[in-house]
Amino acid sequence: MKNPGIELFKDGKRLDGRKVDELRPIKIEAGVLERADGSAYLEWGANKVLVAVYGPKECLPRHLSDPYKAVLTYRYNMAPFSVDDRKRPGPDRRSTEISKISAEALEKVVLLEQFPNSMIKVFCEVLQADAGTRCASLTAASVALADAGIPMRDLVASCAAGKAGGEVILDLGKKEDNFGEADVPIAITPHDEEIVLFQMDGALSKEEFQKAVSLAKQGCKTIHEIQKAALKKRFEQVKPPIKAVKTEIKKSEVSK
Amino acid sequence: MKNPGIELFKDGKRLDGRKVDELRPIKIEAGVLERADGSAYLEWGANKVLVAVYGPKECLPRHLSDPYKAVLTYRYNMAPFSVDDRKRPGPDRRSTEISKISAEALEKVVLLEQFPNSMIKVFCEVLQADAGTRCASLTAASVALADAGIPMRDLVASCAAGKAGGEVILDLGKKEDNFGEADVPIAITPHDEEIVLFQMDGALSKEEFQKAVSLAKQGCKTIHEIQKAALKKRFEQVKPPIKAVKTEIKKSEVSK
Amino acid sequence: MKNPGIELFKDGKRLDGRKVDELRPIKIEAGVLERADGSAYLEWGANKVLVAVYGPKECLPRHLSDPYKAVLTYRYNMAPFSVDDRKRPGPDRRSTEISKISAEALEKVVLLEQFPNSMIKVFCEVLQADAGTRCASLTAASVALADAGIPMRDLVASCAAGKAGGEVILDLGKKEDNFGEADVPIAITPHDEEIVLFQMDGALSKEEFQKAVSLAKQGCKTIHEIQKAALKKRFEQVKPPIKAVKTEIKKSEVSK
Amino acid sequence: MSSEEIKWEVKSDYIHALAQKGIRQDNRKTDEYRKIQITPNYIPHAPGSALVKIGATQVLVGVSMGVGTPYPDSQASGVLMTGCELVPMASPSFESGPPRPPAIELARVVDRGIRESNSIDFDKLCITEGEAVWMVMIDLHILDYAGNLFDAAELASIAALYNTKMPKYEDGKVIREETSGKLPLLKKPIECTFVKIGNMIMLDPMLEEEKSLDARITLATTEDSSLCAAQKGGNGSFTEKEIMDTFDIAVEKGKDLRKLI
Amino acid sequence: MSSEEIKWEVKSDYIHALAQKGIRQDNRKTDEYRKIQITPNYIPHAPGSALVKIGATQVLVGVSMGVGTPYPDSQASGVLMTGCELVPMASPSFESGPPRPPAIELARVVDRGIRESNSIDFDKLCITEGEAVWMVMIDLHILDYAGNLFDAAELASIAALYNTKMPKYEDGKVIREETSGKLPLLKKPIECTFVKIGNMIMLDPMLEEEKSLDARITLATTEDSSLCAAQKGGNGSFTEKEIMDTFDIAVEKGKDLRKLI
Amino acid sequence: MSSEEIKWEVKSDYIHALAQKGIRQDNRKTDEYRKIQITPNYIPHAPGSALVKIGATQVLVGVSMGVGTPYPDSQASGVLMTGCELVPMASPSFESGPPRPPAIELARVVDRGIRESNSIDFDKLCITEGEAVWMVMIDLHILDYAGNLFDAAELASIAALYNTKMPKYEDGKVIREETSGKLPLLKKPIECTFVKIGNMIMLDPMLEEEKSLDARITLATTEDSSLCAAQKGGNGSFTEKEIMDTFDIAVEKGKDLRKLI
Repeated sequence: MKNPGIELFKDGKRLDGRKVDELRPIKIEAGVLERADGSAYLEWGANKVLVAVYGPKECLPRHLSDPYKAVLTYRYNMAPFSVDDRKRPGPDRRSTEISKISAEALEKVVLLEQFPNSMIKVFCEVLQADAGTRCASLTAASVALADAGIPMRDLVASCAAGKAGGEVILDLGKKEDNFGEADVPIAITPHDEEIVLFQMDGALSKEEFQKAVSLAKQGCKTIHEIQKAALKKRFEQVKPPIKAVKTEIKKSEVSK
Repeated sequence: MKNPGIELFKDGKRLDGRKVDELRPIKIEAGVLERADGSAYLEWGANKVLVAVYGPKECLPRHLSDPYKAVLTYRYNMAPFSVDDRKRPGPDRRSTEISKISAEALEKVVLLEQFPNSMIKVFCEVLQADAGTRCASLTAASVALADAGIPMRDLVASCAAGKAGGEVILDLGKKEDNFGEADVPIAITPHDEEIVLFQMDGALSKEEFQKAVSLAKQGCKTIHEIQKAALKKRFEQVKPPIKAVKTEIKKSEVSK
Repeated sequence: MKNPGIELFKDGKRLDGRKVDELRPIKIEAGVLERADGSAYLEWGANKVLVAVYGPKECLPRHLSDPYKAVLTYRYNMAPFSVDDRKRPGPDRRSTEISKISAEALEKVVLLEQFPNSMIKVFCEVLQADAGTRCASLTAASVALADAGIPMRDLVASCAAGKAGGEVILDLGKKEDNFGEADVPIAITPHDEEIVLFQMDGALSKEEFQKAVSLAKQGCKTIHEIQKAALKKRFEQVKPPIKAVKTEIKKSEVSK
Repeated sequence: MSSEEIKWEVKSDYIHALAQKGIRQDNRKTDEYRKIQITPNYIPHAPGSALVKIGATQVLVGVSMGVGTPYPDSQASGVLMTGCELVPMASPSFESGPPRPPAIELARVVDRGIRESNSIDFDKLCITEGEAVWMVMIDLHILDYAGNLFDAAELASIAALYNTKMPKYEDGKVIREETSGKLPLLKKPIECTFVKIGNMIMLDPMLEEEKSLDARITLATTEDSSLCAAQKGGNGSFTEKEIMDTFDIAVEKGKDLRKLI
Repeated sequence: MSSEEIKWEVKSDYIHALAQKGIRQDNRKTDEYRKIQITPNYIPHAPGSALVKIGATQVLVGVSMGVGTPYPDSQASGVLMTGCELVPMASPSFESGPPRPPAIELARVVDRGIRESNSIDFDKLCITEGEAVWMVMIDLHILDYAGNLFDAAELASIAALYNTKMPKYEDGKVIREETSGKLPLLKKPIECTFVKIGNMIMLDPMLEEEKSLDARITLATTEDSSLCAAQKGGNGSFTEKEIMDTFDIAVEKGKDLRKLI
Repeated sequence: MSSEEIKWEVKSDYIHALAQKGIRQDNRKTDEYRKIQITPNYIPHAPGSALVKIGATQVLVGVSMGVGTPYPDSQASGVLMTGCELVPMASPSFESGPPRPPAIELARVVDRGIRESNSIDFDKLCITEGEAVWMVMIDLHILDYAGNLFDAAELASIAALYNTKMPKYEDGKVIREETSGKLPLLKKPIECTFVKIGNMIMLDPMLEEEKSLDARITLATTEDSSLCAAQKGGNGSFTEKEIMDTFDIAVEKGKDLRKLI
């Protein structure tokens, strides 16, 4: 947010040719992993994010379990090769913060009270990072939760708006993020438009701030449509044969 | 203990004007924290130490509990800004050793056998360090334990003597500690004068050593008077109103 | 394995005067530690290795226990002063790997199924390292297990062969290891000649590889004789008097 | 369930019941702070420090100054680092050990308030471009946790920065005994934290309110009434309108608190 | 015992029973791989990368390039580092945290295959002898664990190395935006992993076979049909003859797989 | 309660009962050491080393030599570092992992004995003032724990220092194959450790006595009969007179033990 000297607009358009209220291309695919109970793969601009969901299952270690509801854990992680300078593996302060607020956003929609003493685990891997990875991860995570068949009140759709080159814009690209004036990532529950994730840094007047939040909400609604389409496509698919074997064995267990 | 060339006496007096058997000014206040079960704040020269006590309460994790007595833990910690070169947060080897021998000293006086399977936790934070912080912390800790209402056989009073500039002196200041010849921190139970903490480093003949231990014991007795005065003042105070609210809620629990 | 320019043979003999199929001098002594349930000390060339065995005893923490058999843990550790450049204490990736494959080799011979919910711990300390420490440790470990009276199907004998200076040779010395072309450490159960540990790195044609494995197996058999001799000597010894006291106290427990 | 947890469950029911009637346990207004006390220079040996009490909450902040190499992408700017220990003395629920998510969130939100507002004039902290710059290290030391650590920690940090003395730097060495003036500062960002309990939104949550919250929002504003940092927490949600309303209060309260420093 | 463990016990009995009849759960031959898919350059922003699927197993490998100081005993050679995270998404049994023994073994066996075969021309990675050399950092990222990570990870690593672009290095700085050519490579080591279940030895174990194994052996071979790395695992054993037989298969399969890169 | 703990409780009762009659389990006098064996140069490849046995207790100490930068406050002096691993082989109660408080206390007390007595001539370990000095690294490796680690570790450390050979240092490099003489040493500090059980104070506690102790005291003395380091442990106490009495014994025993090195 420190170098407003860099040109972020050319001929009234953004560096990548987008309009101020235009999202980068987004692609979501549900059910991409074998072992996980639910999964989703998302491309958003050059971001590539993979999410796996496990659970609900027994909460271990047990002293973390809650007799009233399932515990939801969220791990946002960047692969070492996802950024230009290799990132040391393991959580850092930034990823810990993102994991915390993302978990809180999902807790609003997942029907945790249906699974006391259980645990639902969400694992997000950022494979290639290109600004907006927290929004991309959270968007993919709610698709993966739905793919796992976990009951939810609503999806969570996430998107950022911000200010760059003096303009309030939707979905900041990498240079807009690095050299822009402000970033406002939010997430909403699309049906009632409640804000479940909200952060801001930079500098915005009240008017700009209102405009940015409004723009980000619009972005979230568009993303919600893409989420629904991905899930629709997934539920139309025939389950792969190996999954069938799994089910059989489960049956034999029950009959024991 | 390596630069005896530095002048530590001027006109027969120590650098800060003290006599050889004189303590720095000491101030103790009990009951300074809201959340802790007991607490004490101590200023000793430029040392500033805050101590909180929690317990007796259930010992967690349970495998650490003792069926015969309470477990007492002691954490001596220096705030990062307490010393000139910022100290990295977290325990180091020095603080681990101090914590161990301080806990052992307190175990002699706290009636641990009255609270089997319980835990008593003592947390000492050195906010500003100026030589003698282990003695300052232990002195404040026994006041905080008394403030918490934990039954004790006696207080523990702690003080160092040592040798600097060729003289055996009481309560070494920072330069006396850095450039002096020996340091002998001790702690006693004032009523029977038993020595419960004892360390020494430097170089002392038997005669000097005897003189230093004797001087340190005298210092501990003076400190004991200050400890008692602080506790007397504390018990005369009216409890703050918020504590009262706490109690009410506890009552309503009981009536359930 | 990178500097084949260095001379590793002189006048048809190896640097230390050995023939291609000759082991360095090996000495094993069982029962060298007081506290451990079994122990062995081994010298192999300039390698010095000490092994202690504890167990079978209750598996702690309990969630690691197996209702069908004992859990065997193996810790291969190099003392900081065992190598030229002081090694930082604690496990590194190399020692973790060696510990894993050594445990797997011993699991083949120890009658773990006789001790459900128990734990057998093997601790190997490399005190002086001189090439071949994983084989030396594993060889000593199976002697220490026998010394502890733990029932086994067979001993495990371990030895490396490899290629250096263009020749396939037995039991690589330090320079042969550093500047040779390949290293093949193996371990066998001597009675049926099954291979329970096997690694290789470097470059070997099939013919060379066959020759190396065959040579290493021969080495293992020789080592097996030394293991047996050490155990025979141990069982002929009179138990030291302190052990007797231990037993008495155990008896008094039983009579309670 | 421990007796501690049962106690908090009962308290939480009580706080929620009060909130439905629009009242707070200590009868404060929804936009009222508890009593605030600021003691600047509490640790005179440190370059900068301040102790802030908000009600029974106590946060001590120390500022250390060092010299290090700049970040590769800003070779002529000083460096800010903000660390936080939820010292176990401050609450029965804090534990020794490396910082956990709440401590990390706290440190990062305080850091963003300072960094994004350009509170510190980082350009003036350059000693030799690309080689040596001043490093400002803020350590948040939580002494007594009775609610609203965010506002107390930010206030204490700003107060500590505003009394920070720069050590001298000569011949490649920091001379801690001598001072070369004040830390160059530009702005005083002020954080205001609100919690939502049921449909009631209230400023400066005390401990009982924090333990009962549905959602939490922190807004940091600067002298020019603009927003420089914000953070939502908790598993509840806010409407757009609610956020805009807290914005207005944060700007007003920011003006009052700024005068205290 | 958890229901998960009971499930695997039942499956293991089944796999063992099949093995006695000489058949595999998916009817593969003992020396047959599952379907292999290689996607080179999967992470275009990284210097090198490849995604490899063997059946349902998915391993993503990224190669990063940096500049550092050489090892004291090889002052004119580049440095290779291979790290592995068994990312918890890949299996219910993987956990967050520092690498555990299986991840360390995997990374070290992959590393040895590359290092001992002289796959990378380390001498060409020297910039200034004794001072600056290129560091090749391979990160194994396991995405979906359905058996035989060793072969998938090695294959992905070699595929990633073979599309690695060297960044430019000028005036002591790495310029990531510009490329100075391809990573200098000499060989394509290929790993083949076999498991032994009862008396049956089979290539490319699927998950159920790996969970039922008595012993495991991995052999890495190069273009000239020689062995460059090997590793036995599991608490079972092999006879000398069995090892020699797997050697022959590994050489043959190596030739086939090498063509895929 | 485990059978191990019950065993020690029974033993402790027995030791206390003996102590009341003024006798020790092995009939030693109160100021008598168990048999002491010192094997200097036990690890010939290391610059310095010694194995010390006191009764069944075995401690191996290795000394490593390196070159590093001096501490800012003593630019012309060598550096001493003392580490300790309570290697898990030495006792069923020792565990793998980072050093715990007893290991840290042991290392620090041994370190203080050496450091405070000026045993090492640190001024002679300066290579280039402010830039390069010798670092003496002492590693305490506890092999068999049968009581009184303090005295065994200190004795082994002094014995190891007294056979330490300095490697050569040329052109900024340590040449480990060549020796430039002996480590410059000035004094032989000797530690004597006593335990108090009931009212009886005894030198050189064996394991059973250590497990039964009320309090422990260690005194390190030098050739000139002066005290250079001391440490009290345990949750019991000593009177001033008791400490002065142990001082006299420590000086006498120190003279005897010093001859062994």
